[in-house]
Amino acid sequence: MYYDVFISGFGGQGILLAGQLLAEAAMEKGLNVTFFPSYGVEMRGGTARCTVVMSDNEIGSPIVDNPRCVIAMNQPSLVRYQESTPPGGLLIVNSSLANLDDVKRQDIEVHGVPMSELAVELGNARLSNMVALGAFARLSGSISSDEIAGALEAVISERNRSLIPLNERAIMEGVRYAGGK
Amino acid sequence: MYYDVFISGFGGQGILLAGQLLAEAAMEKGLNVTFFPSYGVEMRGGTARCTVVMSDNEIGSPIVDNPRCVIAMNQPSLVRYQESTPPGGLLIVNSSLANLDDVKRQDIEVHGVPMSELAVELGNARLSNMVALGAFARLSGSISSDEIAGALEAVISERNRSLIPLNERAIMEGVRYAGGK
Amino acid sequence: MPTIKIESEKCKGCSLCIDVCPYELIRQERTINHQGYQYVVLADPEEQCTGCTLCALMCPDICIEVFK
Amino acid sequence: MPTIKIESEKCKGCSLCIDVCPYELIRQERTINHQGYQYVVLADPEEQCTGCTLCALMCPDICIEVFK
Amino acid sequence: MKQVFAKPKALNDEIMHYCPGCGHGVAHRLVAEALDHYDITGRTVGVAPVGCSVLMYDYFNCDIIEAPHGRAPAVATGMKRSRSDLIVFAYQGDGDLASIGLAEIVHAANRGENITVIFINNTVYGMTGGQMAPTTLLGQKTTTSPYGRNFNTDGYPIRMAEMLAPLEGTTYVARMSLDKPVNILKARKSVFKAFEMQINNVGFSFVELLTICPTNWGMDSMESIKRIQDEMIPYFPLGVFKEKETEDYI
Amino acid sequence: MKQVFAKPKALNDEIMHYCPGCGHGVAHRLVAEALDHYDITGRTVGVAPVGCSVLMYDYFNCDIIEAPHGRAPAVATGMKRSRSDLIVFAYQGDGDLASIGLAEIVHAANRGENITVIFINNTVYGMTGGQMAPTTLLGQKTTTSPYGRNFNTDGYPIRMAEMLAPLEGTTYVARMSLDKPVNILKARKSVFKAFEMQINNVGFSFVELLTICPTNWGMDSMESIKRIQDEMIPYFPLGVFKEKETEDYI
Amino acid sequence: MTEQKRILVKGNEAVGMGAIRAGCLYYFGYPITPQNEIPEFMSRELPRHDGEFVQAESELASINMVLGASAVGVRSMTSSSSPGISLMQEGLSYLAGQELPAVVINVVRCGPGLGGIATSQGDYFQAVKGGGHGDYRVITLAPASVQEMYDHTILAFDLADRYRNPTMVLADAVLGQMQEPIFEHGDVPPEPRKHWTLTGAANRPARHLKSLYLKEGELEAHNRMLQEKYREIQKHEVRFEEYDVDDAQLVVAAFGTSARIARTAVSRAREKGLKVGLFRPVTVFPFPGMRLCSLSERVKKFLVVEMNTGQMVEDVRLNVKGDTEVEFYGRPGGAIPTPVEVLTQIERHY
Amino acid sequence: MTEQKRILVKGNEAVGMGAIRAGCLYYFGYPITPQNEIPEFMSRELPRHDGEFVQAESELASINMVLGASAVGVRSMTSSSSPGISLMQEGLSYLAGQELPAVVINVVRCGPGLGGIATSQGDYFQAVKGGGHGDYRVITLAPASVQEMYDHTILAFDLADRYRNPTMVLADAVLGQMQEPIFEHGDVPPEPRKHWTLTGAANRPARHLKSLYLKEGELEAHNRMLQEKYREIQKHEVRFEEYDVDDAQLVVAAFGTSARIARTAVSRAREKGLKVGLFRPVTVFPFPGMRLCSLSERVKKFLVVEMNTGQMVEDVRLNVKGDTEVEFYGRPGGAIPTPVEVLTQIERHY
Ligand SMILES: Cc1ncc(C[n+]2csc(CCOP(=O)(O)OP(=O)(O)O)c2C)c(N)n1
Ligand SMILES: Cc1ncc(C[n+]2csc(CCOP(=O)(O)OP(=O)(O)O)c2C)c(N)n1
Ligand code: SF4
Ligand code: SF4
Ligand code: SF4
Ligand code: SF4
Ligand code: SF4
Ligand code: SF4
Ligand SMILES: [Mg+2]
Ligand SMILES: [Mg+2]
Repeated sequence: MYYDVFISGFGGQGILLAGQLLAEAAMEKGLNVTFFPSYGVEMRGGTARCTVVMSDNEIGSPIVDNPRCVIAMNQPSLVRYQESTPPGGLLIVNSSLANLDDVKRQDIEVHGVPMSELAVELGNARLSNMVALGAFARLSGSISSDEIAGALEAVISERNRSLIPLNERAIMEGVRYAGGK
Repeated sequence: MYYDVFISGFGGQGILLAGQLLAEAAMEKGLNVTFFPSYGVEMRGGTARCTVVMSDNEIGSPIVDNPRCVIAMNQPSLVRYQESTPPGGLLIVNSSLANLDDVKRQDIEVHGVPMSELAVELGNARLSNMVALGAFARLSGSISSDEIAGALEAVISERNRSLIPLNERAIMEGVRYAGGK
Repeated sequence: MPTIKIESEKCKGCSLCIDVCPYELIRQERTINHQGYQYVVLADPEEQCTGCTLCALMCPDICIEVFK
Repeated sequence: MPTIKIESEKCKGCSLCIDVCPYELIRQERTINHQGYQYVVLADPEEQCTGCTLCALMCPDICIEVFK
Repeated sequence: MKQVFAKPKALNDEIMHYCPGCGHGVAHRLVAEALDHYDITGRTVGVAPVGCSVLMYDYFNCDIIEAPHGRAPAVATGMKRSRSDLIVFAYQGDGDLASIGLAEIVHAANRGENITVIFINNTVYGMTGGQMAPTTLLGQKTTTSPYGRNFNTDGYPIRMAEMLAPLEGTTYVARMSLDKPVNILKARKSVFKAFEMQINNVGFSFVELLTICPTNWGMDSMESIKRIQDEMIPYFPLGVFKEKETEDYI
Repeated sequence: MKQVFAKPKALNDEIMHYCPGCGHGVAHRLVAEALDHYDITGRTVGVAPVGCSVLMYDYFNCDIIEAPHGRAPAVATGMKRSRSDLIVFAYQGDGDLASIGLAEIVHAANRGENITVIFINNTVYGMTGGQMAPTTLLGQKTTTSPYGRNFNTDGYPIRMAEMLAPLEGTTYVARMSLDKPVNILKARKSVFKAFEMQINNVGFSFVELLTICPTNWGMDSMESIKRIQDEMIPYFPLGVFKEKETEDYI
Repeated sequence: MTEQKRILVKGNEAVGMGAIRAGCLYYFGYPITPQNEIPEFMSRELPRHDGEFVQAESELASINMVLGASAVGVRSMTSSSSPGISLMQEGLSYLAGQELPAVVINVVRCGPGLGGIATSQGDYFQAVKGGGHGDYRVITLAPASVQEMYDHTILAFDLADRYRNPTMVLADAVLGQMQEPIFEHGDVPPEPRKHWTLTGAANRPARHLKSLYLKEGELEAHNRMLQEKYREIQKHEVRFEEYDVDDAQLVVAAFGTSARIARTAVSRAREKGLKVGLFRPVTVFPFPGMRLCSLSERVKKFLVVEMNTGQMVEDVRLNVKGDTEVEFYGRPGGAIPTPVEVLTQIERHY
Repeated sequence: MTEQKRILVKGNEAVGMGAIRAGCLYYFGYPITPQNEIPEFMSRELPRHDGEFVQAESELASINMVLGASAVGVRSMTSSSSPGISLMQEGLSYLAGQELPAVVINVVRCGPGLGGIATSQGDYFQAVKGGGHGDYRVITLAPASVQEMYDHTILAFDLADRYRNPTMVLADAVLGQMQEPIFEHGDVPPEPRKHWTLTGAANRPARHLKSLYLKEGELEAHNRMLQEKYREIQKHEVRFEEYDVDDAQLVVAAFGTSARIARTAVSRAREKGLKVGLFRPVTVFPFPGMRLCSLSERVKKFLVVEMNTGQMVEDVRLNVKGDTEVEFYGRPGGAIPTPVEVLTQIERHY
């Protein structure tokens, strides 16, 4: 088993947390995993990106040119990264902030999920990252939404523990929108 | 033709000037020449040393482990450097400041010259370096005292030009003491 | 009549101009620009702007021009 | 009777002690020590030294001991 | 209708990479206004530091060089000594100038190099993600003073204007704040004066500007502005610390 | 008969390599007397600079490390932070401390490191053969200011005691002169005080000592002493610039 | 040891965890991307362990604070990235000359100059040939995973103390920034007794730590002694890893992150039936040259892969038998070769 | 040219004379033995030429002042000795990254650490492999006489400007301190027009000099461009000298002062009837490897002589044919091999 995913969006959308959660879940599942965040000067412009690689083998590079899945959480990410996933790859787009009309690829699987809107409906725009992970779990088949939810405790800080149920709900909402469990 | 000489004494005895004069004279004679002074931290202790190499061939190292001639201008120099000249080499000692009894070598040519006393008799203790050069010219046969005296102008600074005749006399005094021209 | 012009694509929505306008003429949009920021606009262009330049002085991104 | 002891082998003949002695009791030798310096000596050990330590205070080479 | 406020010509039209609210923007504008005012853009060379403002060459219309971290005053010295007809300014952050580059700024000031230094004091290392700077206030939490800056282990916030003003080599030393329009106008005057000193060959001029870094202070812009007023200005008093008259020199 | 003046125990019997008259000798003695007085030789570590006093480890009976040129305050910081029970002093020349090592001394002082720094100001680079130091006086000829130090090109003699005293981190800052017995006695008191500050954990203490370098001044010892009095003291005023009371701190 | 839990940590934090596990309670450093999590971690953790975190005024100060701390006998460290490590070169030469143990972490970024903050292996020469002045060597470890960031930090303290020599962990931005699961383990070799530290001369003669030797012949003897020590290190401390080299016709040689990428490429090549292996130096000084030499008796070709313009390739060339071909594939300036790229190179040179 | 007079000058002063002859009127430096005569000479002479002498506060400041001066288009230089050169490594990496010409003189002394002030060739690696961070090269000249101290300084300015690259004269304490007769000559290649300098953006778009490249692929492209330049340098600027190599069975390879000593030894060996030659790299980067390679087709053995523990020997090994034997004889720490010693080695390996 090998799977790699690239998540990109604005700073503040919880991109890194989403990646870390995914990595933690993969680790708890017994997989090898690497999580690579964007860092430093790149952050100034208000963008955030990360890559997660999961495998039952040793993992080579934690940075991947052509990730099997790209999650584009905003318009610039859609424009910039839709090209990187290989033919047959998966592109999950936050259709609340990115225009699906701008998808140029014909050779990949594209899913629009109005992550921000769904999150706002759940009561907090910041949950869009969890919605994204739910959709990812459903669409990639690489890891289950339960496994992701199960790792929340390890990743969410002590004082935010009470928010775990809400996060779980957001993950499920993503699963639901992407085609149901 | 190849000749190398090592001069050593206290700071203030004009060791470096003597070496430079010799080098200048050798150059004016058309020889290749190198002059290597001691420098830096070594000077703090109040010692001064230099090496002059003259040759009609290209010169290799300007520093020489076993110089054909050692001029020891004081007692510590005599003690420390008499060993360095090779068998058959020449050792010229300032017998005013160094004790000839401390010469241990049997296999070299040793000459004591009371350089400081001769210089004082000429009116200035600081002329001992010139006396030394005179003796060296006479004993080494590598360069003539006239050639040395002829280079004085190039080495002595503008405002001390008037002292040239006195320096010439000191050189001749060294020649005289060492066995006459 | 004095007015200001805000380059919304340059604006980063820091709101420093909002706070400083004596007449509270500037407000933040809910929509975002291409940089991803909720930019600001002159709320009431016809009315009270005195062209005092306070908003422009504060703006770190030099997106405000003032006319008088 | 107060006096000083000068370690002539350590002395560098800087003459700072000479200048400072109120009774001009220290003088420089013409001969040199193993370091090559004209060292100083207490000129008149029997007489006026008050053991004031001024000479010793000035000596950078710590060659002067003072007894009182 | 006349335009009474416009982007200075010495800046180009790029969107700056700074965070929302970041003080570098206003500081850039003031420098650019000085270049416009004295009409010197065409003979000015700027020295960019390493820090958030390293990319300032993307914004200014004058020639600019990038200096190694902290060495802008040395680079500026090399330029001005070789081409005294150029106007040379260094633009430095507090980590750059007051920490790693302390020897360079003090010695350039002490030599009285005829250059202008704009010093951006935001009490933090912005570019590297919010570590403690020499100017970080006591008690301030940063990523390397997670329990708040403690004078016992971290020392005291350093006051650069006060350190440089007594040096014989400096001619103009001021500290200004970019917290509100009136102070921005005063700062503008100071920046102008600093360039004027150099144009008149009077010697080393220095303007410290108190600015906000909302990102690394973990505050929004308005809270950040308030922090300047409540915490920074009391410790870093504003004012002109030194101003030699041109006549003193000519 | 009692011995009223003897070589301090903290110094051994080596002949020092310094030139005749050199001020390092007296400075060494004063430090050694302090080590004797507080009986701390056995728990003291000295930091030798690069300069004529680099060989001080041949003379002192305490543990000593050699620091790279100018970095003695950083080395001392590393020691004292790791072993706060040790008494740590740095001994530095004016090239070492005020030129290449300026950032290190100012920041160690500003952090209030609990160390003692003895600063030998002889207005010249002794060891390297008499080049201009930051403390070289205006007009003074050195091998790199052959026409005399000129403020237009070389800047001004730097006053370190005055620069360090205003820093919050310093507790004792003094400048003394080794030109005559009475001043040497005062300097002795200052050096003692500086060590006392450290022993009492009060913080950073600093004593600047004006000394002669006959070799590189091109003067004999007596002329050199007169130069301290006529030229150095007027520019580098003597005195205690700062003295925090122990109680201020405990 | 009981079954341990894996935890997901960032490479830079693993360095901090390893250091504290090794008993290093004194950290001196200056911020620089991409290694800021090391000082940040230390500033949080050391006060809890009664240690000291000092944010130095510069990298020059950092390395010299480490020099001081090392001299009084404690384990201490600094970390930085490329430009900051350049500023430490004088200090490293002093540490080596004074025979002081010290651990320095270089989370390499791309250069030259300010360059960028992306990853690179462009500081290999600086680390293993000696970027400072004079004849000296820095023991240099090249981790390739977050686990090794942790392990090598501990090992670095051990080697530094054992040989009284500065020791560097030559990582890169990828290793510093990525998170991977690691095991924390407890088996740290005991700190040796140090008979040379400056701890006050009570009841013993005073000690000096210096690198200045002015008497005739002294410095030469000192240098020869150092070289003797470096030979000992070369004899005893070489470490490397091999995959599939036994029957390999072509062996890829790579260290650090490049080796991980090459590992994937080598597996894919094997899947395609190519007899390809991987040789990964774990220590780059001492360089595993002897092993390469004996491999070269059988292996036809070596392909060196680096994230630079060709540095370790020289050490490979110096060590393989005279006529062995050594090819190079490099990506400098922050670019990271992909497994596909490396595979293409393998196929090209096979 | 008319018949010229030889004058006796010190190596360090010859550097200053050459620099001024090359039109360098801006000197920035910090004192250190054994090169103090360079700043001292410049402080005396430059004011007379309407130039500027600045005694920098440190070597860090020196190299960055040079960086500034170079950026505005003038010829400028600094000089130092080993520990000071270590402090310049960050600056050198920046100069290379920003493609700025600059001349740096290293009058090498012995190390590591403070070491001593006697002569050494221990900074070879630092100079030619890059003691700073990242992939860059410094053009490095290795003079072997006072005449060459003069000539190479002029040449260094020429090469630096031609290739927009820092250029080092890698001398040693012997060359800096000794006096030899030299000819001053007037034939200095004209300074090229510089189209990249920062001289004010009047009537043209603003220019930037930087080494930071953040956009994807930019820094890699920049690095590849630099490497291309270094290859050009290797193609066009290799310089070396040979004595008696034509029929030599054993060739001694040595640079700088070592080459002079070896020259004497080789002559004596010839007197004894041994077929021995001398190969002296005049440029050590670019290293004359191609020539060594073709020599190695015929020559049985090379004996590398250095005043260090073995540095250039690696470059020799990297370039000679696979099975050519390369022996090494070195004296580190300030010791100078004598012709007799070298002759003994020649006889031993012949
Ligand atoms: C030699 C070196 N050390 C460290 C760094 C990393 N670094 C880049 S910017 C910076 C500090 C930035 O802080 P400041 O100067 O206050 O500027 P700001 O970003 O706050 O404007 C540091 C430490 C570097 N680039 N080079
Ligand atoms: C990095 C470095 N730069 C320069 C030197 C050369 N150097 C040795 S001592 C010294 C200055 C000595 O002057 P100072 O500190 O005033 O001490 P003094 O000898 O006058 O007591 C210098 C520049 C060095 N050893 N290391
Ligand atoms: S110019 Fe003055 S009144 Fe007009 S919008 Fe700006 S701040 Fe308000
Ligand atoms: S100050 Fe400028 S950037 Fe900030 S909100 Fe107002 S217009 Fe936008
Ligand atoms: S102790 Fe006083 S009186 Fe005696 S010799 Fe010394 S200075 Fe003179
Ligand atoms: S002060 Fe000391 S060294 Fe100087 S002359 Fe007197 S005794 Fe000798
Ligand atoms: S991090 Fe701070 S200083 Fe840097 S751009 Fe953002 S707000 Fe400005
Ligand atoms: S050179 Fe000056 S400082 Fe150095 S030992 Fe001689 S007198 Fe003292
Ligand atoms: Mg800042
Ligand atoms: Mg001094």
